[in-house]
Amino acid sequence: MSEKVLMCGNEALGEAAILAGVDGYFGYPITPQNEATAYMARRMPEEGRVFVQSESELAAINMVMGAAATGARAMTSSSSPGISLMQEGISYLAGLELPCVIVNIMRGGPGLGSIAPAQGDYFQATRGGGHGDYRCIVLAPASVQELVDLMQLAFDLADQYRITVMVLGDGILGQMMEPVELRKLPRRDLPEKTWAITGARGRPQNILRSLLMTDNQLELHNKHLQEKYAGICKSETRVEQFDVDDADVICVAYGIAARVVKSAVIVARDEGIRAGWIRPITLWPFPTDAIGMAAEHKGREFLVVEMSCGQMLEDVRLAVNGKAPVRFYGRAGGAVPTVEEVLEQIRKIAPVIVD
Amino acid sequence: MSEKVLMCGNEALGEAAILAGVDGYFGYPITPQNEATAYMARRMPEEGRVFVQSESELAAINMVMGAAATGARAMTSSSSPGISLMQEGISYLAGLELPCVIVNIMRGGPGLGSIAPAQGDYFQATRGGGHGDYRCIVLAPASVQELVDLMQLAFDLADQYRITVMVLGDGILGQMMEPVELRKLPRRDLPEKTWAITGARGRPQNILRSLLMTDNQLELHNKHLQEKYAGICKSETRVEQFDVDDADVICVAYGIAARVVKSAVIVARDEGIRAGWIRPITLWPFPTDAIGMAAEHKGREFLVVEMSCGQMLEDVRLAVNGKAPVRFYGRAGGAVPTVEEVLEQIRKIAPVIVD
Amino acid sequence: MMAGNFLEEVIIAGFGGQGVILAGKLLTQTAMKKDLKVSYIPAYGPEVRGGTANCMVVISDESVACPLVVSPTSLIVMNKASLLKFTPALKSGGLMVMNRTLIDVAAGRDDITLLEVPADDIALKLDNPRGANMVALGAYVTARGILTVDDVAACMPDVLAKRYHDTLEANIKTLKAGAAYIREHYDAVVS
Amino acid sequence: MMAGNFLEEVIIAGFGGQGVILAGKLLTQTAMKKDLKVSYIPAYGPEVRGGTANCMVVISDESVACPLVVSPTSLIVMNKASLLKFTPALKSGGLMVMNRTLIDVAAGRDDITLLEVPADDIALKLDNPRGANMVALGAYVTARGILTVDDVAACMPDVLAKRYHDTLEANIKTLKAGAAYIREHYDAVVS
Amino acid sequence: MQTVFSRTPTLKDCTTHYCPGCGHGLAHRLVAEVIDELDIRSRTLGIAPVGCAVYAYDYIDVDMIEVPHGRAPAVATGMKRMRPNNIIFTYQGDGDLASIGAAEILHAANRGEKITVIFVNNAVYGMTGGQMAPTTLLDQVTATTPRGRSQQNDGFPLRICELLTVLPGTAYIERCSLHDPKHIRQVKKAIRRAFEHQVEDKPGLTLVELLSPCPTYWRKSPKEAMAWIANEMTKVFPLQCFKEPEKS
Amino acid sequence: MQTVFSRTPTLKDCTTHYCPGCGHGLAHRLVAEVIDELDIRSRTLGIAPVGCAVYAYDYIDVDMIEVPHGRAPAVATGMKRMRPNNIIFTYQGDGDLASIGAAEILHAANRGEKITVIFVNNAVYGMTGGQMAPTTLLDQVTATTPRGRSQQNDGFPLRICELLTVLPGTAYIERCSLHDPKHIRQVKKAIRRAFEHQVEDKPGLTLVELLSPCPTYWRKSPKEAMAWIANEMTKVFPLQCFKEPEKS
Amino acid sequence: MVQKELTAHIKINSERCKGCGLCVWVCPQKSIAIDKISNNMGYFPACTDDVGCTGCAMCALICPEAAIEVYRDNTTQTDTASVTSTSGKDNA
Amino acid sequence: MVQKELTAHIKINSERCKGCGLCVWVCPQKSIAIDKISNNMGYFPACTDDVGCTGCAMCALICPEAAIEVYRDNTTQTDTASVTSTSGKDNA
Ligand SMILES: Cc1ncc(C[n+]2csc(CCOP(=O)(O)OP(=O)(O)O)c2C)c(N)n1
Ligand SMILES: Cc1ncc(C[n+]2csc(CCOP(=O)(O)OP(=O)(O)O)c2C)c(N)n1
Ligand code: SF4
Ligand code: SF4
Ligand code: SF4
Ligand code: SF4
Ligand code: SF4
Ligand code: SF4
Ligand SMILES: [Mg+2]
Ligand SMILES: [Mg+2]
Repeated sequence: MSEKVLMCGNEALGEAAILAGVDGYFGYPITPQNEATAYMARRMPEEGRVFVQSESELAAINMVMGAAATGARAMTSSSSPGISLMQEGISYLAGLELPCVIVNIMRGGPGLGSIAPAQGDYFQATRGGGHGDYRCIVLAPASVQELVDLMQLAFDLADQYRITVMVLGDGILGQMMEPVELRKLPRRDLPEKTWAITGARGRPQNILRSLLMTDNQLELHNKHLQEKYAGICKSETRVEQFDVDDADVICVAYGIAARVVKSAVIVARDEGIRAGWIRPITLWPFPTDAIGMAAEHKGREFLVVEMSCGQMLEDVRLAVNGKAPVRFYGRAGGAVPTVEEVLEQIRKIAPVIVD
Repeated sequence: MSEKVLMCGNEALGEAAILAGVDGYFGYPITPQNEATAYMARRMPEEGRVFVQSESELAAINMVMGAAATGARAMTSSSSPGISLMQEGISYLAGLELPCVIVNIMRGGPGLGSIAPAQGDYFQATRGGGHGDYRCIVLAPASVQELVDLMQLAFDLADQYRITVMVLGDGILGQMMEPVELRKLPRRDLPEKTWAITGARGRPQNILRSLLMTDNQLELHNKHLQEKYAGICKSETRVEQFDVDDADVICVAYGIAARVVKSAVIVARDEGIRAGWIRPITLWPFPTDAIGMAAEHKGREFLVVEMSCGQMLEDVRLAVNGKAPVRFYGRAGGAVPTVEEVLEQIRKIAPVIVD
Repeated sequence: MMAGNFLEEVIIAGFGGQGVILAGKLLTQTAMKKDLKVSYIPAYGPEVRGGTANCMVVISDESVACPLVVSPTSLIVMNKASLLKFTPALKSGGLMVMNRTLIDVAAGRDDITLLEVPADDIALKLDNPRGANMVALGAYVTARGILTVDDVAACMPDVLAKRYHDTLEANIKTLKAGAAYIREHYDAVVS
Repeated sequence: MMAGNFLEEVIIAGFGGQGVILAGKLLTQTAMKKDLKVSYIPAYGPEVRGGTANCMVVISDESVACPLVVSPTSLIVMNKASLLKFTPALKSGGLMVMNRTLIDVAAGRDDITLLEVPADDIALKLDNPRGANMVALGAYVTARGILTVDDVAACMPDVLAKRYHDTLEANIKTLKAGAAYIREHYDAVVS
Repeated sequence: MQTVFSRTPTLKDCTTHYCPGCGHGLAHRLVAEVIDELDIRSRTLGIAPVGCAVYAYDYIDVDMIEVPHGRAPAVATGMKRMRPNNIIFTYQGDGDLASIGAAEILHAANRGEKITVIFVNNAVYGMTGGQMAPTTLLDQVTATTPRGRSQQNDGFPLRICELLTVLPGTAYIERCSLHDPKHIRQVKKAIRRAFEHQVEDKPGLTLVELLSPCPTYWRKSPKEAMAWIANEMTKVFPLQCFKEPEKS
Repeated sequence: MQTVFSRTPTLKDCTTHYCPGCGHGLAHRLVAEVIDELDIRSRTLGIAPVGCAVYAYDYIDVDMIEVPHGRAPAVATGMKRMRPNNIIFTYQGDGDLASIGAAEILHAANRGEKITVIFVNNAVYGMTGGQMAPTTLLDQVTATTPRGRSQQNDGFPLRICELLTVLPGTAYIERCSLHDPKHIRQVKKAIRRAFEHQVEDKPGLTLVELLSPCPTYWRKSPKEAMAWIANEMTKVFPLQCFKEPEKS
Repeated sequence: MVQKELTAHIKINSERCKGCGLCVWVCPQKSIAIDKISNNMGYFPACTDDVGCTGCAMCALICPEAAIEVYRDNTTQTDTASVTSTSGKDNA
Repeated sequence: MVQKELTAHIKINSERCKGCGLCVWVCPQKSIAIDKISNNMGYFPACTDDVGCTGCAMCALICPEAAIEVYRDNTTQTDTASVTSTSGKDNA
């Protein structure tokens, strides 16, 4: 086990990408993820790899597309407005089935908003802000260590499924420092990238295209994508649970918000309230089954906490499917819920149990 | 009542915008909405109004922003990939609360996809493909006549609520010709645009900004937006229903798909199947109450039909909230469901009632 | 004109340059002018030029629910590729107008009314080499009996771009030649 | 060192140029090296330069659930604006280190342990005019008793950028002066 | 008998989807010929535009990718940085390169990316039905300039070569024309020079602009279209080598 | 006593958020002075960039809007077309205008939009913490060029005036500098000429580039920063009037 | 058909040809014409009787469909055809 | 402080001043210095005793905070100050 170092999330995600063997980083500065771009500007050339500061996020995602098309591991990172500019590109990446990793260190919105931490891009990430039917795998780390580990998983998932993996954190995750072990995780057994465009030597030409105009090709392609997505749902859903079994109130939150909520749940238990906690680690695929199962238990209520006006809320409601009441507490536009605020909500829902 | 003329949807929407008093059209060519841009290129100067072919969709949405900021009625139109490029701009428009109208004549995706009709941008339109918590009003006409009427409503709604209104149709709606009456609808009583930037004469400077960094301003702004959105949900939800009262199976579809489904429902009734039909006209706000009420009736099933892999499906499931089974039939990537296919699905669900 | 409740679903198909789009619009416009409910959808293909073109016209006395035509009640095919593509979809009992000049194969259906019209030949004879579409339309209208060729002729100025109005007369003549051909050869089917 | 279960939540606040970010990182690094669980969040404000800066440090013997500090158990304030902003949030029974050189108002709380340290004066006297942060940190560490100034001094090279390593000695001296001040004036509170 | 001219192997043996007399077919052939002459088929990577030539990969038999409208130079950057030993070219129309993709070509050129750009200027948007392009001539009638392009409303024909020549990152910039056999030869030479420059791994971006006929949306016969290039287009877009590559 | 110099009314009476010695404050003042001198405050509409000057509306007392990063020229187009009698200006940094917004400025210029662009070139991204801008000099160290800007990896300093001068849609292009009182006077004159051109409703876009100090991310004292402009920046960005507006 | 000694001739792939007429236009020998019978795509292709053909390859050079091949007697050597394409050795 | 006949003087708004020192640098008369006492924002502002001030306005011209006003005796008339700002008549 390597030693722990104190590192901010933005730098740690860069180092994790290097551990994962990223070949090219393409990005454009934006707060609160700037340390990532700066870190890569320094580290990538040290590793003999490619760093390009693109002229825009639009260019960045297209550079990623080009790099990924050659079979290289490619990534970009940005924050909310920059990710919005990538939506056309992301839809193309989905259509072309090119693997890559996009980091979104979210800030307050809409518009220029603020540089304060937020979780307002959940819909964009999980539903596809671009056009057409497609999905990205969305990973939501809650600590710098988890960020380091999930970044590496992200590259593997991307290659395994030929898919865009988005790592979604908020400004705090990017800025905060925590001790991390920069451990290199074992790489999955991955398929060869026979589809990559590298020069048609000794094989027929490879074509990467998303325009499919004849013979129902595009519908077949969509079917193929949907099947792939279904497979990912089956195999790659991740969730963390805590004190759920006997809970009267189950809190659902992700990322930094989940840590605030966990503190609240711990205090609530101390107060004699049977609170539990579910933290989706993959936002897509969403842990629908875990939450659905938790909802089977009669008399339970759910509390969704987000740094947004209620976006994951919809996924929780879809998972619960009317079997239990689902309440919501959110702070928006860069504000962060406090332990005390969440506790207040928990107290409203659940009775104190005197054992 | 003025005479009916045969007009394709793309041209009709342009003429409707002119009836609604649009001051500026800014757009970039893309199939299958090109007739709209070409029509406006011809008609706007005839009316002494502004037509600009922008260098891109990115520029188009920002030109719309500029025009709207001066208090003018402004619009753009495009199709799926072009709308993806507008996502940052749309988030800004939401933050700035600028009224405007965006038409999306959807095509097959993801990526370049095809120019065939599709409904794969439902998530993008209703959840906000841009960053942050915001909503656009989304109108989904099902005929050229309704397109003409809703375009005019769109400008009124935009001005009344200082919001972006998106008119969502598929390629068929843009291309098909139907008889239309180019009737001018009465304009709503609208608030004065005191916020517009027109020159600070005799009043303090007006500032339109979305960067709100201090004193929780951004959260307050988000609260204000959410309240506005709640008000719109209360007042502006529109839905069409047909044969719902005694139905064993209720079909939900919008736009052109809804017309296919309606034909199927009619045939099903002829076959002795008690089928009904709900067509959301506003996709946001979604007619949650209408569908939720329909779901109260025991023993019913719902069938959602889309030209996508299942997007509105989520809204229907959220509205039904576990009270009834919700099934889905979709065609993707530019394919259109046929009456026969939908009938097949209806037959599977509902028994034939022999009266 | 047909009486009672009806739903006529037409597909007109051919080469890019054969004027099927115009024929479809003209049919739709005419039906609209006769206070029928109509819809019209052009198929826009991937090819810039060339390839096949087709359009879907729905005519009804009730408002048109589904504007898409999958199984037409009538089919006008101007070339072989279109015949091959659309014949299987034609409803049993339906009507087919086939451009015999360019189609040298059989329709292969005996459950339909087949009208074989040498559309290009007729047009060429009338010195209107691009008029095969009008011949076929005249034939269709006459056989189907929902509208008359005079109705159609009256609407031609609405649909033809102004700069082509000098061809009006020739086109009307060609249209009527199509009608005449049907009356001459298929009098039995004229409704 | 403190025994048993504990959760120390610190806010360090001051002017942009006062080195509160560095002090926070140093504190966090030291705690980490002593095998405690830690987290550190800098506040990044809208202003490019100037304005107030602050950071949140959490130290615990159990893994840190919530890294955000709303009600700190300890507060180090380097200027008046910070004092006014954060004092109300300090937990009852908490510890406050106040830079007396730049703050001429009272804390206004009698339910806390208040340490008034003339941080800038002390630093200036040691010819380390930018060392007020070290004075305050030394004072805090000494009073709080979770870590020692020697622990902190040992970690300084990890946190200070290489190009400033020539200031190590001066900074350690300044740090210890802060500790000494506390021992001298507030011996009672030293844990 | 000796074969004086035959189809080059890298041009696939199939019919194009282009209109009769369209310049894209010509341009494809010339690119394919150069690839074969330089013997670089198996290490060339192409980027198709969004425009009439979107199917370029159906005709040019090298590894290719189709990318978002206008972004080819950014994609090429990603590719070239990953695979500096491959020969990378973009094939872009005037709408693709000069309108929506203006920022990407400008910055790829300014960075001096070692890529080759084949820029097909037909003064119109072909694929979408004949709308105004940035390169549309003044007074030219298009679907979106029904009264002819007006300088006041629509601005000036944009001269890409002149613009990019200003940038030190460009190594070779030439404008040629496809309007007759003599000029077609010149086009081929230019394309060859551009590819050669890249093959020799010399610094800087190379770009060849081709004035190319779109008979369909110019509403001209193929012959008239060629004449229009010679008589009208070249007045606004003078044929010229704007920047000579250094000799090796 | 006579007032030789005082704060002009359109410059709001408040403290800026800029670093000591930053050029934005100077640029704001000069713009405000010109607005007052031309007596156009009540019909001037300003567009703030995304960059350090994002709060320009807090200082310049005219109607203003804040728009997406780089898109000010497109927004200005929408505004000017709607309100041709208003005076519209954008205020943009080098990242905003020359990097992400390259397409928008190029096309607004090419269309000859009747707007005035105040282009503040400080060779760095100030707002986001000192990253490389397109105008960063070779070898200049920034957050994203820790070893100095390398021509090979990062391309050349982009000269916007030289580029836009090529376009017939531009009417007046001048590069000036804020590095000493004499040059500040020249800046003011240039800004005045640009606005005057628009006030007289003459065709074409007007742009004034200002070499402007960012002491913070150049890691220099304000005085050193001024010297660096004079000694280094002007070598790469020569001070010059590239295009004279026609006399009225 | 006039019998004559062929020093050069061309081969037009009439199924590829779209009848654009550019070859007809550029042939210095007026050796090419447009056919009266359309091909399977519906186009009227170019045709030739090779009379007068010098093998200058102008036609092939301008053909957008690469539908023309040009052959010439080995002994003749004029300078017009500089566009012979080589097949890449590297097309493994 | 030396008493002298003032023909010109400046007024520095020391709360606005950020102590950048540019005015100190450009003053031809060396009439400006940086103060030793910081203002409320924490900056050390510029200060002057007006000795030697000619009213040339160089300092005002370069001040990024517009923190300096310059006054001059009506009778004196030098050419240096060409930057007097007018208040817009139109600020209704
Ligand atoms: C983002 C986006 N916007 C618009 C389009 C529609 N579109 C396809 S090709 C094209 C322009 C083609 O013109 P050009 O680049 O000149 O190529 P040409 O067809 O003339 O060869 C446009 C606008 C698109 N596919 N994507
Ligand atoms: C789409 C988007 N990308 C990136 C950013 C982050 N950002 C804000 S300002 C800026 C650059 C500022 O540099 P410049 O335009 O030179 O202005 P300066 O601060 O130097 O005056 C960037 C990249 C953003 N707000 N939006
Ligand atoms: S539309 Fe123009 S560019 Fe496109 S294929 Fe036809 S002729 Fe060529
Ligand atoms: S960072 Fe630079 S540009 Fe921004 S305010 Fe500070 S000195 Fe000015
Ligand atoms: S090779 Fe020359 S002479 Fe022979 S047909 Fe072709 S153009 Fe005519
Ligand atoms: S140039 Fe080619 S396509 Fe055109 S007519 Fe001649 S052979 Fe046919
Ligand atoms: S007005 Fe001139 S002389 Fe007086 S203080 Fe200012 S710079 Fe110095
Ligand atoms: S120039 Fe202005 S801000 Fe700078 S020191 Fe002088 S008065 Fe202060
Ligand atoms: Mg073009
Ligand atoms: Mg800058």
